[in-house]
This record gives sequence, structure tokens and C-alpha cells, in this order.
Amino acid sequence: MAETTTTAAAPRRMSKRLQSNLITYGIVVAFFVIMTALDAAGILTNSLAGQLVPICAYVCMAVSLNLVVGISGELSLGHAGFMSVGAFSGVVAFSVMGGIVGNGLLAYVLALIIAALIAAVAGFVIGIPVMRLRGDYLAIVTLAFGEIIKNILNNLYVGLDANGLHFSLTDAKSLGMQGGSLLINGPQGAAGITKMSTFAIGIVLVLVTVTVVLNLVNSRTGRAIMSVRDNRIAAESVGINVTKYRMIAFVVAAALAGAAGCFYAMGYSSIVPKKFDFNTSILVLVFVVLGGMGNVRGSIISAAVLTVLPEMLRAISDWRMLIYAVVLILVMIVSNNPTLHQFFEALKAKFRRPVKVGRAEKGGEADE
Amino acid sequence: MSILHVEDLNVYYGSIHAVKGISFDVEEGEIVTLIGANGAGKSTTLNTVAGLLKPREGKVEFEGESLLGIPPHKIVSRGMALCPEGRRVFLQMSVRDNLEMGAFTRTNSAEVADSLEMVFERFPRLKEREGQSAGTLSGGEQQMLAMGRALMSKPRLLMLDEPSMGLAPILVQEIFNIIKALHDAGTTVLLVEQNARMALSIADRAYVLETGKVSMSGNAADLANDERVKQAYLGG
Amino acid sequence: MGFLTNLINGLSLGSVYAIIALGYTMVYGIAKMLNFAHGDIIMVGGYVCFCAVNYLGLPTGVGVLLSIVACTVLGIVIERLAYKPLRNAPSLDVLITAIGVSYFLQNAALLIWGSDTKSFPSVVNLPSVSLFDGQLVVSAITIVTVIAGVVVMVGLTMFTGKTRMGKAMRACSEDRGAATLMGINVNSTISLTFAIGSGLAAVAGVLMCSAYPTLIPTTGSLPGIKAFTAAVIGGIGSIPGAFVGGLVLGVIEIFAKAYVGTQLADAIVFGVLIVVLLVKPSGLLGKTVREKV
Amino acid sequence: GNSGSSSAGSSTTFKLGNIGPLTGAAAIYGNATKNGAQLAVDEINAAGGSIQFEHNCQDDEHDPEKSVNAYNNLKDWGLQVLVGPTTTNPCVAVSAETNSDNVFELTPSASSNDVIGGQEDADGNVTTARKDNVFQMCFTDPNQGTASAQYLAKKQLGTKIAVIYNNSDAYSAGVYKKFEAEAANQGLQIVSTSTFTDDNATDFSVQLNDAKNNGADLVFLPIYYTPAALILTQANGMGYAPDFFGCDGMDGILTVEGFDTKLAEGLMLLTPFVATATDEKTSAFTKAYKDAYGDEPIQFAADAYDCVYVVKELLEKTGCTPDMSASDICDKLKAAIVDGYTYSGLTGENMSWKDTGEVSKEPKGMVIKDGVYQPLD
Amino acid sequence: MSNMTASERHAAERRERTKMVPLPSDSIVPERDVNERPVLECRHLGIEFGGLKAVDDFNFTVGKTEIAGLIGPNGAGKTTVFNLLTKVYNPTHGMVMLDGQDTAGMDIAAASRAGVARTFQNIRLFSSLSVEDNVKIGLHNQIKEHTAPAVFRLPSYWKAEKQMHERALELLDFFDMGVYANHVAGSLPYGAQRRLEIVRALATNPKLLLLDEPAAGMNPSETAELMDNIRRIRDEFHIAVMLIEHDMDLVMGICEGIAVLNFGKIIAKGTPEQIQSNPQVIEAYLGKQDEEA
Ligand SMILES: Nc1ncnc2c1ncn2[C@@H]1O[C@H](COP(=O)(O)OP(=O)(O)OP(=O)(O)O)[C@@H](O)[C@H]1O
Ligand SMILES: Nc1ncnc2c1ncn2[C@@H]1O[C@H](COP(=O)(O)OP(=O)(O)OP(=O)(O)O)[C@@H](O)[C@H]1O
Ligand SMILES: CC(C)C[C@H](N)C(=O)O
Ligand SMILES: [Mg+2]
Ligand SMILES: [Mg+2]
Repeated sequence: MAETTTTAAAPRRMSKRLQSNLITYGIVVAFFVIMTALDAAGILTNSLAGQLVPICAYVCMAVSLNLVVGISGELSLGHAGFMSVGAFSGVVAFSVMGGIVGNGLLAYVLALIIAALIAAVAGFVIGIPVMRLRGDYLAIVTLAFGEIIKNILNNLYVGLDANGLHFSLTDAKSLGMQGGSLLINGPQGAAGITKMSTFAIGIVLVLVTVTVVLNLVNSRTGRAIMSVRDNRIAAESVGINVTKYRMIAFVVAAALAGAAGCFYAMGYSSIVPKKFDFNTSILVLVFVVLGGMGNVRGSIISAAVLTVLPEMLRAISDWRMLIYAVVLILVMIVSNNPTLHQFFEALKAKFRRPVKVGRAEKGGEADE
Repeated sequence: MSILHVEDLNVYYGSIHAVKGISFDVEEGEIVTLIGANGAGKSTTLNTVAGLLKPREGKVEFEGESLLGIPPHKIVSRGMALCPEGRRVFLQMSVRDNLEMGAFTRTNSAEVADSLEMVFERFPRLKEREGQSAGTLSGGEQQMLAMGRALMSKPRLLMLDEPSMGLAPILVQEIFNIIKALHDAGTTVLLVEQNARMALSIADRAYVLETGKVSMSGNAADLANDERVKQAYLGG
Repeated sequence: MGFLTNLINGLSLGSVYAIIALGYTMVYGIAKMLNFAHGDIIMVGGYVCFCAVNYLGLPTGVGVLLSIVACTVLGIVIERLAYKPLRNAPSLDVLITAIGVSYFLQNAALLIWGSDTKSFPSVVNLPSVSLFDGQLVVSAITIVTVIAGVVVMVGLTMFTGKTRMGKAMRACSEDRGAATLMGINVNSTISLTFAIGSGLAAVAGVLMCSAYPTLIPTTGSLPGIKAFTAAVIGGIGSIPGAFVGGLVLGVIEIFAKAYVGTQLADAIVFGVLIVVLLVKPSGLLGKTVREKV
Repeated sequence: GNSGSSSAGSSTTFKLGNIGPLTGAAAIYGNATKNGAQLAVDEINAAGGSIQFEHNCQDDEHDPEKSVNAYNNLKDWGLQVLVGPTTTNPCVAVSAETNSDNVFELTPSASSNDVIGGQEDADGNVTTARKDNVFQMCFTDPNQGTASAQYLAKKQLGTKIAVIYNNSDAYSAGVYKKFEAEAANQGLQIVSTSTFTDDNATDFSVQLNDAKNNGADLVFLPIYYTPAALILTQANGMGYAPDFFGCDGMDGILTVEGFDTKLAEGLMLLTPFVATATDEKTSAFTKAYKDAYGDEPIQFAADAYDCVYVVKELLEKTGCTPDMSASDICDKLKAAIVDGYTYSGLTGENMSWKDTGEVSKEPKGMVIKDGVYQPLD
Repeated sequence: MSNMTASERHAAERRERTKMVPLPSDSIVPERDVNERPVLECRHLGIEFGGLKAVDDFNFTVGKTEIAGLIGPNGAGKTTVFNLLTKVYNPTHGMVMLDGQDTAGMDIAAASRAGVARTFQNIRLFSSLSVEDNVKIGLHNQIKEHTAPAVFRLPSYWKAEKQMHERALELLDFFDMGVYANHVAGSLPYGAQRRLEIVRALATNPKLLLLDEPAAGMNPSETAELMDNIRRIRDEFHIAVMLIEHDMDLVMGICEGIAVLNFGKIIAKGTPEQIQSNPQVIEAYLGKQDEEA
């Protein structure tokens, strides 16, 4: 009896998960197609066109942060730090690679990869102390690391000349360069960046990020990560190396944020460390929470919508940030209102098969 | 007039209909027990009476006055206490502070001190652990603390949600002795128990709950001899 | 002498952090939420006092009182409107709401008071104390801030540890449902917490703006974060911890600026936080709460 | 937001865009440039000449990303010429965009090298290539630094000099670097150099102590007026009273609400414009500005005002018409501006532009006396 | 079996109860296990919490397929013993041998890999995940699948996933829980949650299964079913089970060797019959049984 039910349930569940993932990919692709079509038809406003690159970058940031916050269950308040590590290392890598393989797409892709790797290393190094902490203590330490990264980048000078790369932590003068160009100029950041990032590349990056996260989630590693989130002691007691799996989530997210940072930086001609401060970390966190914890599709949509929202409200300039704030508060209040919640549950239940046994599902799997 | 009158109570968790039209009465000075399987809605009923949950329909009257719409903290000061399922002691507070919190609504400090003495007398283990933070107590110790804390408000109606859960046999007996003693001292008790045998042995009347409804009710002794009850709840 | 000057400057900055941190710790300890809007209430406190003194021509003392009253009311209103509906929400949702409130306050201040800097007149108009033939000048505001910090810390410790309301607050912080069953009015207890926290924010705002006389809509954010850091260093939830953490942070920040360089001061401050937490994961004076299995 | 604009876009008006920080910590600058430009546009339109403008000013909150967004927004509106952005960091980002779109850009006040590109910094490094469509109405930072050092030396204003600058700001760091280099040439003695960052701009006790302990009698502040006001107040609190000397960023300090202007007595700064000057142009402008906006104009309002007139004259000179594309207009204007064109306005007489994008004009030293700016000489 | 009443089942079990034989180490094991290496040996095990000897000189042996019981008053230290066996706590004295392997220096995860699995006094499921995922997580160290192949969806990933899926359902079906496979664990009825915890523990392929009050909150008929399940686990998985329980019907019904703890010390060891009649145990734990046990 039980036999038949379960074997029937298995493929259905697989396909449900697959279906949900396909919808997610579909949304990204559809967004690309629509925007490209609008552009071709000349309907796309410059304002929106100009935001496509940052939208893709923020989507990648939100999806990767979701891996830490939603899926691994650790509140990280310093995600922008990894973005800036990626941004600056990417800019330097591109200049160096440009000299070797030419200033083309190849150098750019290499830069993205190098940025991701360096951010991953940063994530690992930072992860060592961070993973010893939990909860709000972990949150404040990630915040601290975000600020430390910014502070260090504010003091970092990198130059490139015929002799190669020069680094300094004091000032540009001590680089001791002969001619050449100053790639990173301390707090003034990097200027004169070759703008390589395009919307199409951004979509590819989003797809890669989403694939990595979704595939990770639906695997042994992902389940281990989620088990630690749900109950650390129980996870340990079934033999899971808790630190290892928290670290995997943290490092993968850092790497993805690094790539997003490089992509972002190379969409602007100049970039300063201050851009990636606490406020940016918070901004991305807002995307994640509004999109739903552990919900990748939600992160994508909320990152895109919330990036465009302030620009759409430009017409009411003085009021727009106030309205943004009110929207944020209202969304939180409304989504936690039991009466409304019940209403949506009931609505959802209408569209769903009745559940066979026991209680209705609550929560939901973190796998879409 | 009964001290507690519940009529046609309907409680939902979201779309889950947990309590489906339960009615019962508790008379002054009685011990009444609610028994039933896991998930029958016993805790939900108690929590609703205590004001922690809002019923969608139905009446809850305490000493003739409706409790609906009255916030739970005010219900406490009217003389009703609930010792909740799962203990819910204040883990980071000391045993003594926990007990003092139980007397939050009482202002006469001399009387409170007497109650404290009384609780320590009944549960000497708590006296031993007076200064220890409740979080490091064993499960059973926490259960004693929870019950002691409920007693500290000196309630006229004491509601106990599975007080014997996780207790050593000797303590189970002790808990039931205490309930009997409270009863003798005039406190009305509404008891929810998995340990139906014990519960029925001390209760005056009982209600059997099944999936949110009252399926049987009556004199506790009669129910204890009922075949269906024996079969389902007393282990044959 | 340079060292002493720096130490005094550090204590001055530190006691500002300490007072902010006390408010933070209070709200965190009881309501279990990171109230990111706390720093912005400080800012409002500063503006209210500024307006009272500069526009209404009220005496400074009245301005300070007005500011405390305004912030207390503001704290209660924010709690009722924005946080109360989220009593049972996941903590991250509450955090995001607090961030929303923070944005709201900043932008409302922008609309009301404009974005240009206001120079805050000191509320302490006493002469500075000059020691060692004027080599060491301790400003009156520093002395007042340090004293205020001590008074607030002692007061709060007594309040939460000894009084009935204080114990009710601790009960609410652990288990609101159980607290209700004890007859505690959880809503008013949490409101009271916010009222006290916000009133403290006003005091902090006035003192901070007096010591560092500049006022813009974002005045509160960075000190808010620093004070939060201070609270964590001291052991979040611990009242003496917040005070000690604040002082430690202020002194380290000034020493780092003076002896290492202004550039890396923040990195050092946050580095200290990390080191402290690694050595003592619950902060200097925080209690280690072990989960019993 | 958008400032008042005249009738809906038609082919009889040029669309003049403007970007600046209208909110946020640098809002004073943005609002000044917005108002200054608006004043000029209103005058030009009222005069009813062949050139008529529609003016649209967008907020960038002093953030590069927002500034680029603002620029794209202006493009959607149909922007033909850009005046702005007001501050350096956003301007660097936007000028890269205007450069690739070939839109003529004249910034009233963004003074860093990177705005125009192609310049070596004090260490001989080049970070950006020359953007040939971008010009400045203000001095470049290096020029300010050099001028300040020369001025101090010439007037023998200080023997021991301390510098406090904002290391996170391209403008401030740019001025400082050239100042330092030139100070060495001029034999000025710098006894203390300390920095701060935007995140650390509320407490200057350490920096002031350093200056005081090293016996500095003049403190050079190549920074914005907001932290400067704080520095003056804190110095006063600790009983330290050296002379203070600033650059264009210092302008606005007297408008800080609640600031005890007595503290600014004796403060010197380099600026091309003072509202209290008595020449006809300045007093007319100051009056009109006060009538329209209620405050005294600061130099950036004047810079923006001049910008609009320069654009107008160039459009006239090159015979551009409103139906031309932004790129065609740009080609004409960028050729014309370096082709022996001179302009005399509020911020200088006979100003001209090099093909590096820099303006050449004379800096003026000002000192605050009795609460108003007075020429130093 | 299912048409037998609970008491009939108990009687049947008692009839076929194995003979217990003493070992040199003053412990007893079932006759059938006497030639096998014991799965658990505790020697002089002890732990102190700030002076409190929660467990003291604990000596106990569990045979390879024994069902052992650990009883004692509340706060006697039973759960603490489990925490010592699973390395949640590190002992301050003595040692634990798991299937001949010293567990000193292991952490919780290592202890699990060494063959001990447990359930918790307060249910600890991965409550937001599906029932099947809960079991798959239990299989973590049984069926390996690496991160990189999973991210790139290589064939090895699909193979491992299929294996895990099949094994998980097999285990769930063993407890008639296949129907719940797609349900969110936290939404299961209480009894099912307790069973799921056991399934998850079994998924780790343990040699010793520790159950902490598995019958808490169950009524007698549910308890009887649980007893069946525990026996089936022992018989079909050929492992040892050690359980803590206050329900004497269950303990006396299925345990072969029993230890009684009081104040951290063993006060009695023996077969159910010996324990039930031990005056010390009656005094400290059982109380005078006025009803049939
Ligand atoms: N917080 C909740 N959310 C959703 N459903 C709930 C919640 N609490 C209880 N339920 C459901 O309501 C029903 C009644 O539960 P209740 O806890 O009242 O039962 P009970 O009789 O006390 O059972 P037990 O013996 O397990 O304590 C059950 O089906 C349960 O699943
Ligand atoms: N982490 C700890 N810190 C301090 N004391 C502790 C700690 N853990 C347990 N104890 C103490 O050790 C004693 C034994 O606790 P334990 O939980 O093992 O009891 P138990 O036998 O399982 O009781 P119960 O049957 O009530 O669950 C208790 O007195 C408890 O207070
Ligand atoms: C408005 C001015 C003070 C701007 C400054 N010159 C800068 O480039 O940032
Ligand atoms: Mg219950
Ligand atoms: Mg226990």
C-alpha cells in the first residue's frame, strides 16, 4: 500500500522540482528576450537600458547571498565586501590579461574567473574566524569584515607598468612606477576601466549563478548545508561536518559575489571602494529577504524590481526614498499579517492537489 | 454556575481546523480531565481558554464572564493559570526568579513569600537548585519548575497541560498527589494528560477528545471502565 | 601628554558610543531585535534639540527635555506601527523592517530639515578643565558624557535586575508566550523597552552632537553601527558590557588614529571586535549560553 | 528632481541637462549649481534670443551609479548638452558615458583630473585617457593645489603648515598632492599631514592634536566645507587657534546653519567668485539669486550660471539648431570652445579653454572678515 | 502481531526473554552476544559541570544486539550519559569504547561515523525539509556524492541521488512512513516526528542506537507500537539499542539489561526483574507501585 504511493510520488516530486527550476531559468531568459526585443524595436528607454548591467550584478549578488542567508541560515552583513574584492581584482586582472591575450572577451572572461577565485580565497580566509561564531555574532563579524575590506581597499594602490604590477598600502608614490597606469588609486578607486560588461554577458552570469546555487541545493552538499541551518546539533549527530558545509556555502557565495563585482565594475568606467559599503550589503540583504529566504526565483525578481524602483520613482524625486522605505516596511508587515497570510494560503490550496496525509504543508522547501 | 464554561469552540491554525466545536464545563472545586490521542486538540483547547489563541467561533466563560477578546495577561489576574505544554520555563533566569515571575500579578509580598515556601516544600529539588539557571535543569526538574511557577499565582482554576510528561514514575505519583492536594485545598483543576489511567484515577469527570471533537464524556470512574476507552487510551 | 590627550579623547568618544550602545543592548536584549533604526533616532534627537534651541529660542535644558520626550514618543510610535505587527515574524523580516524604518527616518529628516549640515551648538556651556598648565584640556562635554554614561548604566542595571518591570522585561525577552501566562502585558513591556531605548537615544544624540557638532540626516548611522559593535564587544544584552564595550571601542579608535593612522582606524576597530569574539565568543561581559541537548 | 522646465520639448528649444547631488551630504553644491543654471536659463529664455533652453536637473546623491542613471534618464528626455555633474566621483563616471555617446559636457565644479582625463597626476601616472568632449568651468585640483602653495608663499601666510585632507575624495587628495609638491618648491614647511575619510568625518581631535603638537600656525584644508566647519569648531573647543586656509570646497561654510560664524573669522580660501563683490555682474547675479532662492549664491552657482552662458554663446557661434542631434552639436561645440573662444563672466575675465579640457582663469584669495568674504589683496 | 493487545505482546516478549550472563567487568549481556565484542563499554565515565558531578564513575556494557535501558529520576544524568556517548560533551573522567574503538578526541560527527546514532529528548528534526530529505541527510556518510559533480550534474551525481532516494524510501517503508516522504518534516504529527527521528538515526547505519525518551507524550497504544518497532530494529538491523525512558511498561517490556542512575551514579544494574524488586530503585525511582506494573 505504502509502496505504491511512494514510488508514484518520487518521479512526480523530481519533476516538480525540475519544473520549478525551469520556471526560474525561463524567467531569466524571458527577461533577456523581452529586453533585447524592446531594444531592437527602439522602445527601451536609456534609463532602463543603463540599468540592465547593474540589475544583472545585483541579481547575482542576491542569489549568492541567498545561499548564505536563506539556505545556510547565516546572517551575513558583509556580502558587498566580496563584491568589491571581485570588482577590484577583476579590474586589475583585466588590465594584466589584456596585456597578454589582448583586450578582448577572453581577457574579460579570465578576469571574471580570477575575480571569483580571489573572492573565494577572501571568503575562505574570512570564513575561518567567522565559522566559529553563530547567529547575531556571526552577523556583526561579517559586517566588520565588510568594513575592513573597504578600509583596506581604501588604502590599496595598484599600478601596472612595463615591469609588471606594483602594490602599495600607503600611497601611489611608493609604487615606484615608471610611466604606466595607476589601476587602483586608494580611496579614489579605479578609473578608466574598459567597459566590457554587457547585458548579454550579465544574463549568462545570472544563469551560471542560478545554476550553481540550484544544483548545489539539490545535492548531498546542499542538504547538508540546509540540515545545519535547521538543526545544527542534529546535523552533527548524523555525522555532518558542520563547519565544512557552512564554509562551502560561504565560499561559493563569496566566489559568485566576486564574479558579480567584477561584472559590475566593468560596466562602469570608474569604481570606488566606498560603493561597496555596509549600505550595499544591506541593499542586497533586502533583496534576499523580500524575495523569500531560500527562494532563488524570489531573489531574482526582487533584486530586479527593487533596483529599478527608485529610478521609476525619479519623477517624485524628494519623496522617492521615503516611498521606498514605506514600501519595504509595508511589504514586511503585509507578508506577515496572519489574516492575509491565511487568505493567500487558501488561494494557493485551491490551485494545489489536496495533500493526502495529515497536515497541510507549511513553510516549503528551499529548493526552487 | 460553573467556573469554566466552554461552548462550541472552533479554533483554526491558518486553514487547519484543529478544534471543531468543543463544549465542556468545569464546576468549582472539580478536577476535570481532557484525554485523547496526539493531535486531538487538547493543548489547543487549553491555550484558547487561556487566551493565547483566538477562537473563530464559540464561547469561553470564566466565573460567568466571557473571556473572549480579553488579553491573556488579564485572564491570569482573574485567577486562572496555565502550566503550558513543553514547560516554557525562562531558561536564563534562576529557578527562584522563575517562581517569582509566576507571582507577577500578586502584590502582597508576604503572601508571595508563603507561596514560595509552599512550592519549595512540595518540590524540594527546586529548593536545592534555587539559584541555578533554569536552562541547565533536567527535563523533569523543569517540569516541576513550570508547575511550581503556575502555582505561584495562586489560581482558582489551574490548567495543566501534560504535567507528567517526561517524569520519573515516582514523580508522576508526586505530581498527582500534588494535584489531589490542590484539589483538597479547593483549587479547581483542568488537566490534560496522555497518562489517561492516572488522570482518570484522580479526576471527577472526563472528556475524551478525538480529532478536535468531544467523543465521550462523563464520570471519570465510568470512563475508566469503558471498553472503548480502555482499548484506545489505557493500553487494553 | 599626547598619550593622555588621546586617552581623554578616546574616553569622550567612547562614552558617546557607550550611551548609544546601552540603548542598543536594551532593545536587543528584550525585544531580541537588531534595531538598525536606533542610530536614526539619535539623529532625530539631535534635530529636535537643535530646532528647539535655534528656531524656538528655548533654553538648552528645555531643548534636551523636549528631545527626550519626542524620541520616547517616536520610539513608541515606531514600535506600535512597524514592529508590533511583526511580533511573530522571522527575525530577519524584523531586521529588514528596522532598516526600512531607518531609511524612513533619514529621508523624512531630509525632507523636513534639508540635506545641508547643521552645526550643533553644545548643550554644555561650562568651561573646559585645563590641567598641567593648559597642556591637557578636558572639555566639559567630555566630563558630562562620561558621567551620563555611568549614571545610565547603573540606572539600567538596577532597573532590569531589581524592579518588577525590569524582571518582566527579561521574561518577555525569553519567552513572550510564557510571560503572558505570568500575567505580564507583553505589548506594553516591549513598548516600554522601546520608550527607554529611544529616550536614551535622544540623550546620546544631544551629547554626541555637542561633542561632535555636526548634524545631517545620516548623522546617526555610522555611530549606530559603531555602538552596536561596542555592544557586541561588551557582550550584547549585557548592560555593563555595553558601557565597557563603548569605552574600549572609543579609546581604541582614537589610539588607532593617533598611533597607526587615520586611514586604518576602522579596520583596527573592527579587527578588535573580531579578536574579542574569537577569544570570547559572547563578548567581554556576555554570558555564554550553552544549548542543552 | 527635475527643476521647472519651460514648455514641452519642441524643436525650438535646446535640451540642457544638469546633474548634481540634490540630496545627501553634498546637496548644497548640487542645489547651488542647479539654481545657478536655472537662473541663467530663465534669463536667456526671457531675453527671447535665438537660443532657448529647456532645463532638466537630476539628482545623483553624489553617487556614481546614480549619476549614470540620472544621465540615462536625461537621454530619454532628449538631452542635447550636459552641464554637470557637480562633484568629481559622479562626474568621472558620467563623462565616460558622454564620451562614448559624444555629448558635449561642461562641468561647473567637478575639478579632478579624471573628469577630463589624459592628465598626469603628481606622481606622473595617468589613469584615464582624455575625454575630448568634456570641459571644466572650475580649476582642476592640481591647479588649486599649486595656486594655494604659491599664494601662501607669496603672502608669507604661515611658517609651519599642517594639512588635513579627505583621503577618500579624489578632489581633496588631488589638491593635496599638488600642494605638497609645490610647497616643496616654494620652501614651505609642512609639519603635519593627516587625513580622514568620508566615513570618519565627525571627529578631528586626533588630526588637530597632531597639528597643534607640531606647532602648526596655519592649517591648510583642501576639503568640503562640511567637515571644515567641524574642524573649526573642534579646534576652538580645544583652544587651538591657527590660521585656516581652504580651496573652492570651503565655499559655503558661512551658510552652515547653527555654525558660529565668528569661528570662521580670518579663514582664507581660494575662490573665483564672491557674492559680496561690488562689480555690476556679480551684484546683479547675487540680487537675482537672492530674489529667486532666498540665499546668497556660492561660487558653484556662479560657475553653473557661467556654464549655461558659455554653452549659449557657443551654440550661437556655431550656428547650432535645436533639431540637431546631441552628437552633431558636440562636434561643433568641442571644436569651437578651444578655437580661440574666450568668455568673461562671474567667475573670471577672459576665460579660455585648452584642448585638455582645463579652463584658464585667475584664482582669487578671499578672507572672511566680519562674517563676509572680502578679497585678500 | 497487530491483532494482539499490548499486554499479550508484553507477555509474549517476557516469555522469550533472553538469558543474561555476567561478564568479568561486572556487567551483563544477553547470552547470544557473549562471544561478540560489546558494542559499548563505558569505564569510570564522569563529567562535572562547575563542581556538579552530573555523571560519576559510570561503568556499563551493551552487548552487540542488546536492548539496554537507562533509567533514573529526573536530573539523574541520563541524558548527560547520552551526550557523553555522542561526544556532545567531553568526559572529565573515564573512557567510552564504541565497538572496541576509544572515542577520546572524537567530535560529534566523528562519533556518528564511528557508529553511534541518537534521537533527542526534545525532537530535533530538519523541520523545514521534506521527510525524504531528512533521511537522505542521515545517509550523508553512507552514500557519497561530491560537490563538484553535483554542481555540474555529472552522471555520478545522478547515480548517487538515485541510490539515496531508494535507500531512503526503503528505510521509511520499514516504519510505514513512505506516505509521508514528500511532507515537510515539521508538519508531521508528533508521533510521526518521533519515528522519523529514529529513521534518520538508522540511516547513519549505526552499531548502537540511542533513544532518549522515545515514548514521551505517547498514549499506551502508541507506546506498544513503538515497542514493536524497537524490537524490529534490533532484529532486522542487528544492532544494539540503548534507551532512556520513564514509561516502565516499555522499559520492563523490552529492555534486557538495565542501569539505574541516581545523582549521576549507578545505583543498580541488572535484568528488569532484578531492577523492579531492588529496594533502592523503588525508593529512589519507582515508588510504591500500587497498580500492576
Ligand atoms: N502551531 C500550529 N500550527 C499548525 N497546526 C497546529 C499547530 N499546533 C497544533 N496544530 C495542529 O492542531 C491539531 C491539534 O493539536 P494540539 O496540539 O492541540 O493537540 P494535542 O491534543 O495537545 O496533542 P498532543 O498530545 O500531541 O499534545 C493537530 O492536528 C496539530 O497538528
Ligand atoms: N550543560 C550543563 N550545565 C550545567 N548543568 C547541567 C548541564 N547539563 C546537565 N546539567 C545538570 O546535570 C544533571 C543531569 O541532567 P540530565 O539532563 O542528564 O538529566 P536526565 O537524567 O536526563 O533527567 P530527565 O529524565 O529529567 O531528562 C541535571 O541536574 C542538570 O541540571
Ligand atoms: C562642488 C565642489 C566642491 C566639487 C569639487 N570641486 C569636486 O570636484 O568634487
Ligand atoms: Mg498537547
Ligand atoms: Mg533527560
